[in-house]
Amino acid sequence: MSVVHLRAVVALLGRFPALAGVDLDVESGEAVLLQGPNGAGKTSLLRLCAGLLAPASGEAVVLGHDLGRDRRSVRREVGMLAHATFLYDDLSVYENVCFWARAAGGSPAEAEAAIARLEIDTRLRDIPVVRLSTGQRRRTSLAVLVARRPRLWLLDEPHAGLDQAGRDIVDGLVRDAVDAGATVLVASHELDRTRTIASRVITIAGGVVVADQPIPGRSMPVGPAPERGGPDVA
Amino acid sequence: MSPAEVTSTGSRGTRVIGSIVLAGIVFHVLLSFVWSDPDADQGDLVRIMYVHVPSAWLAYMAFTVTAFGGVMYLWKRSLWWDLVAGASAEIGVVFCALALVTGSIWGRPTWGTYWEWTDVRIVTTLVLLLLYIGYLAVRRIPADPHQRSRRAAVVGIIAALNIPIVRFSVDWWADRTLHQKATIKLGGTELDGLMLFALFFGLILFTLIYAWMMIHRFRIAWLDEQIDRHGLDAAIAERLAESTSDVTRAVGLTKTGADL
Amino acid sequence: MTHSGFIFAAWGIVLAVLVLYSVHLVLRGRSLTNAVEPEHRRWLDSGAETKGVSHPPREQP
Amino acid sequence: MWHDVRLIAGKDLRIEWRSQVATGQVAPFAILVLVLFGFALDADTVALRTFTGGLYWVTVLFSAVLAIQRSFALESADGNRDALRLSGIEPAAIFFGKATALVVQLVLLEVLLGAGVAVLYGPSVEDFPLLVATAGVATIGVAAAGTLYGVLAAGLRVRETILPILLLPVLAPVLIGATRAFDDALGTVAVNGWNWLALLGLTAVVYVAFGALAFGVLLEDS
Repeated sequence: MSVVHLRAVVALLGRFPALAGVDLDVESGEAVLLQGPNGAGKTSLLRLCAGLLAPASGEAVVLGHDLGRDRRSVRREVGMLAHATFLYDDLSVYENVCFWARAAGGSPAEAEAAIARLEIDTRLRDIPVVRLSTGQRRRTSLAVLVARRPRLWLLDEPHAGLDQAGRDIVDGLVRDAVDAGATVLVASHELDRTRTIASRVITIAGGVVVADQPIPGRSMPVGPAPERGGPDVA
Repeated sequence: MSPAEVTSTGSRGTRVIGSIVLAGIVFHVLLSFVWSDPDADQGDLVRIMYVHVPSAWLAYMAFTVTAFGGVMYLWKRSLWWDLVAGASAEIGVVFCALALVTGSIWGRPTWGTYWEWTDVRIVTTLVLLLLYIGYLAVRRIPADPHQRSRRAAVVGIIAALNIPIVRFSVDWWADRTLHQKATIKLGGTELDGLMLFALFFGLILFTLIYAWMMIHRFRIAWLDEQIDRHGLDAAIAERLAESTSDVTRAVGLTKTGADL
Repeated sequence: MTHSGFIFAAWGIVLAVLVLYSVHLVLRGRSLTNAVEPEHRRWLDSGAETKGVSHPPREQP
Repeated sequence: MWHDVRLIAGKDLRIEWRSQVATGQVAPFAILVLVLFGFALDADTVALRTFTGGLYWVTVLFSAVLAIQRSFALESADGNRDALRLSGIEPAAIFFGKATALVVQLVLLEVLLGAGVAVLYGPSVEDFPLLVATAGVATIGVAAAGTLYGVLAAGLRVRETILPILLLPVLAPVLIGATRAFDDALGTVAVNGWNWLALLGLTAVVYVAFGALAFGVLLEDS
C-alpha cells in the first residue's frame, strides 16, 4: 500500500483549483523532491497530504486514510513544515516545542532532545521566539517536527532561511527519517541540494504532475530518466 | 420542457401558486376590510393583525426551515439542503421585518408609542431579526461552497436554539406584557368567526407566498452555484492549459538537474 | 373606519415589500437563468441532479 | 481529553501572562467604558446606581468581544490554526481549553470591573452569593458562545466586524438574565434573582454543549 495515493485529485483554494487533477503514488521509505514554478501547487499538494486541504474530487489516500472521508486521523501521523512557523510568538523555544510535543502525546524530554538535535543554542532556549532570527525560528519549527516523530514528513522549502549548518541538519533529518522507515516529501527550489537527499523528482505545473523521474544513485550524474507518468509532454 | 426553453426561475408550479396568491390577496383584502367587523377591543386596528400575525408566523416557520436545513446539511453534506436553508433565511428576514414594522405601527395608536419595551414579542422579534441578519452576513462571506455551508449551518442552528431562550428571557424581563395574551383562544369567543377566518386565511395565503418565494429563491441560489461551478470548470481548464505551457520549462529544469 | 392611516400604512408596507421582493426575485432569476448555459438550467429535474451536489464531476486531463 | 484541555488553557493563559494584552489593553478599555457611562449619564449618581447591573454587563460583553478576538488572533497568527488542526487534538478539547482560558480572564476582568463599579457608582450589595454565582454562570455562557463564534470569525478577513454582529445577539439572554440577577443582588429592582440565575444556567448549558459539538465543524473550515 502506497503511503500517498492520489488519483485525479482536485483541490480548491476558495474558487481557485490549486490542484487540477493530480495523480501520484509515493511508496514507504521514499524521499521525493517536488519541484515546479511558483504557484504550481506544491504547497497545496503538501497541505492536501497533511489533511489540511480537502480534496474536492478524485481519490486521495494518505497513510491508509481516505481523505475524502476522514481528514483528521492522518494529521496525527504527519509532520508538516510550512511557510508559517506554527509557533506562538510569546512563548519560548522550549515552551513552543514542549506544547506541540505534548499535544502529540510526547513528553518534555522528547522536546529537549529535539531542541538538541536541531543544535539550537541553549542560551536561546528560554527566549520568546518573537525575538529570534528567522533561521532560529525555522529550527524551532523543525524541532517541533522532530518531537512529533511523524510517519510522513511534508517539508515546504525546508532550507529557506537557514545557514549552512542548518541546511546540513535538515539533510541529516531527512536521511534519518528515511532510514527509520518514514516517508518524506520535500518541496524545494534548491534542486542541487535537495537532489542529494531525494530519490525521485516530481515536477508540478498548473496544479498537475507533469513529470516524475527517479534519481538513480541520487547525487551521481546520470542522463535523463524515463518518465513514469503525467500527461504527454510532447 | 427542455432546458433551452427555460428562461426564468418560473415554472408551471410557480405560475399556479402565483395565480392562486393573486386571487387570494384580493379575497384577503375583501375579507379584512369589507366582510369582517371591527374588534370589540381593538376596533378597526384588528385589521392590521390580518397581515401582522401571518408575517410573524411565517418568519418563525422560515427560521425553523433554516435550522432544519442546517441540520440536514451537516448530516447529509448535501448542498441542496444548504441552499434551502439560505433561501428560507432570507425570506424569513423579510417576513420578520414586516412583522416588526406592522407590529410597531399597530402599537402607535394602541400604546401611544411605536416601540414598547415591555412587550415581549416585539422585543423578541427584533433580537431574532438581528440574529438572522448575522446569519445572512455569514453566508455572504466568500468561501468555497462547503465552507460557507458549514459555517451557515452552525450559525443557523445556534440562532434557532436561541429562539426559545430569547423568548423566555424577554418574557420574564418584561414583567407584564401589553400584547393580547391570547389573540386566539381555541374554542373561545374572543374573536368572532369571520375574524378568526381572516387570520387563518392570511396564514394560508402567506404560506403560499412563502412557497412561491422559496421556489424562486432556491432556484436563484442554485443558478448561482451553477455559475460558480462552471466558472470552476473553466478555471480548471485554464489551470491545465497553464500546466502544459509550463511543461517545457519545467521539464527543462528537471533535465538540467538530472545532468548535474 | 378609525385609525385608517395606520391600517393602510401597515397593509401598504406589507404589500409593497412583498411585491418588490417578488419582482426582485423574478428579475434576478431571469438574468441568472440567461447567464447559465441552457444545458445547465437543470433544476427542473429536481432530486437526483441537485441533491448531493458537491463539486463538478471532472474530465480526466 | 483532560490533558489536552489543560494544555490548551495553560498555553493561552501563559501567552496572556507574557504579552499582557489583557491587562494592558482589555482591562483599561473596560474601566474606560465605565467612566464613559458616567459621562453619558451626566454623573447622575442615582441613575448610575439604578442601572449598575446593566452598565456592568454591557461593559463585560464589550470587553469580552475584545478578549475573544485576542484569543483567536493568537491562533490566526502564523498559521497556528493549521498547527492546531495538525496536532490531532480533539476539537472539543480545544474548545474547552480555550473557553476555560477565557473564563479565567473574564473572571479577573469582572473582579476588576466590580471594584471599579463599587468606587465609581457606589452601589450597595444585598446578596453577595447571588452576585458571585451570577457572574460565574454568565461568564461560562459568554466564554462558550464566544469561543464558538471566535473560531468561526478567526480565519475571515471580516473577523473584526462579523464577531460582534454574530455574538452580541446570541448573548442577549445572558445580558438580560445577568442584569436582572444583579438588580436583585444589588437591591435595585425587586425580582427573584435566583430564577434568573437558573435561566443563565440553562443558557450556559446549551452553549457549552452545542459549542463542544460544533467547534470541530468550524475549526475545519475557518
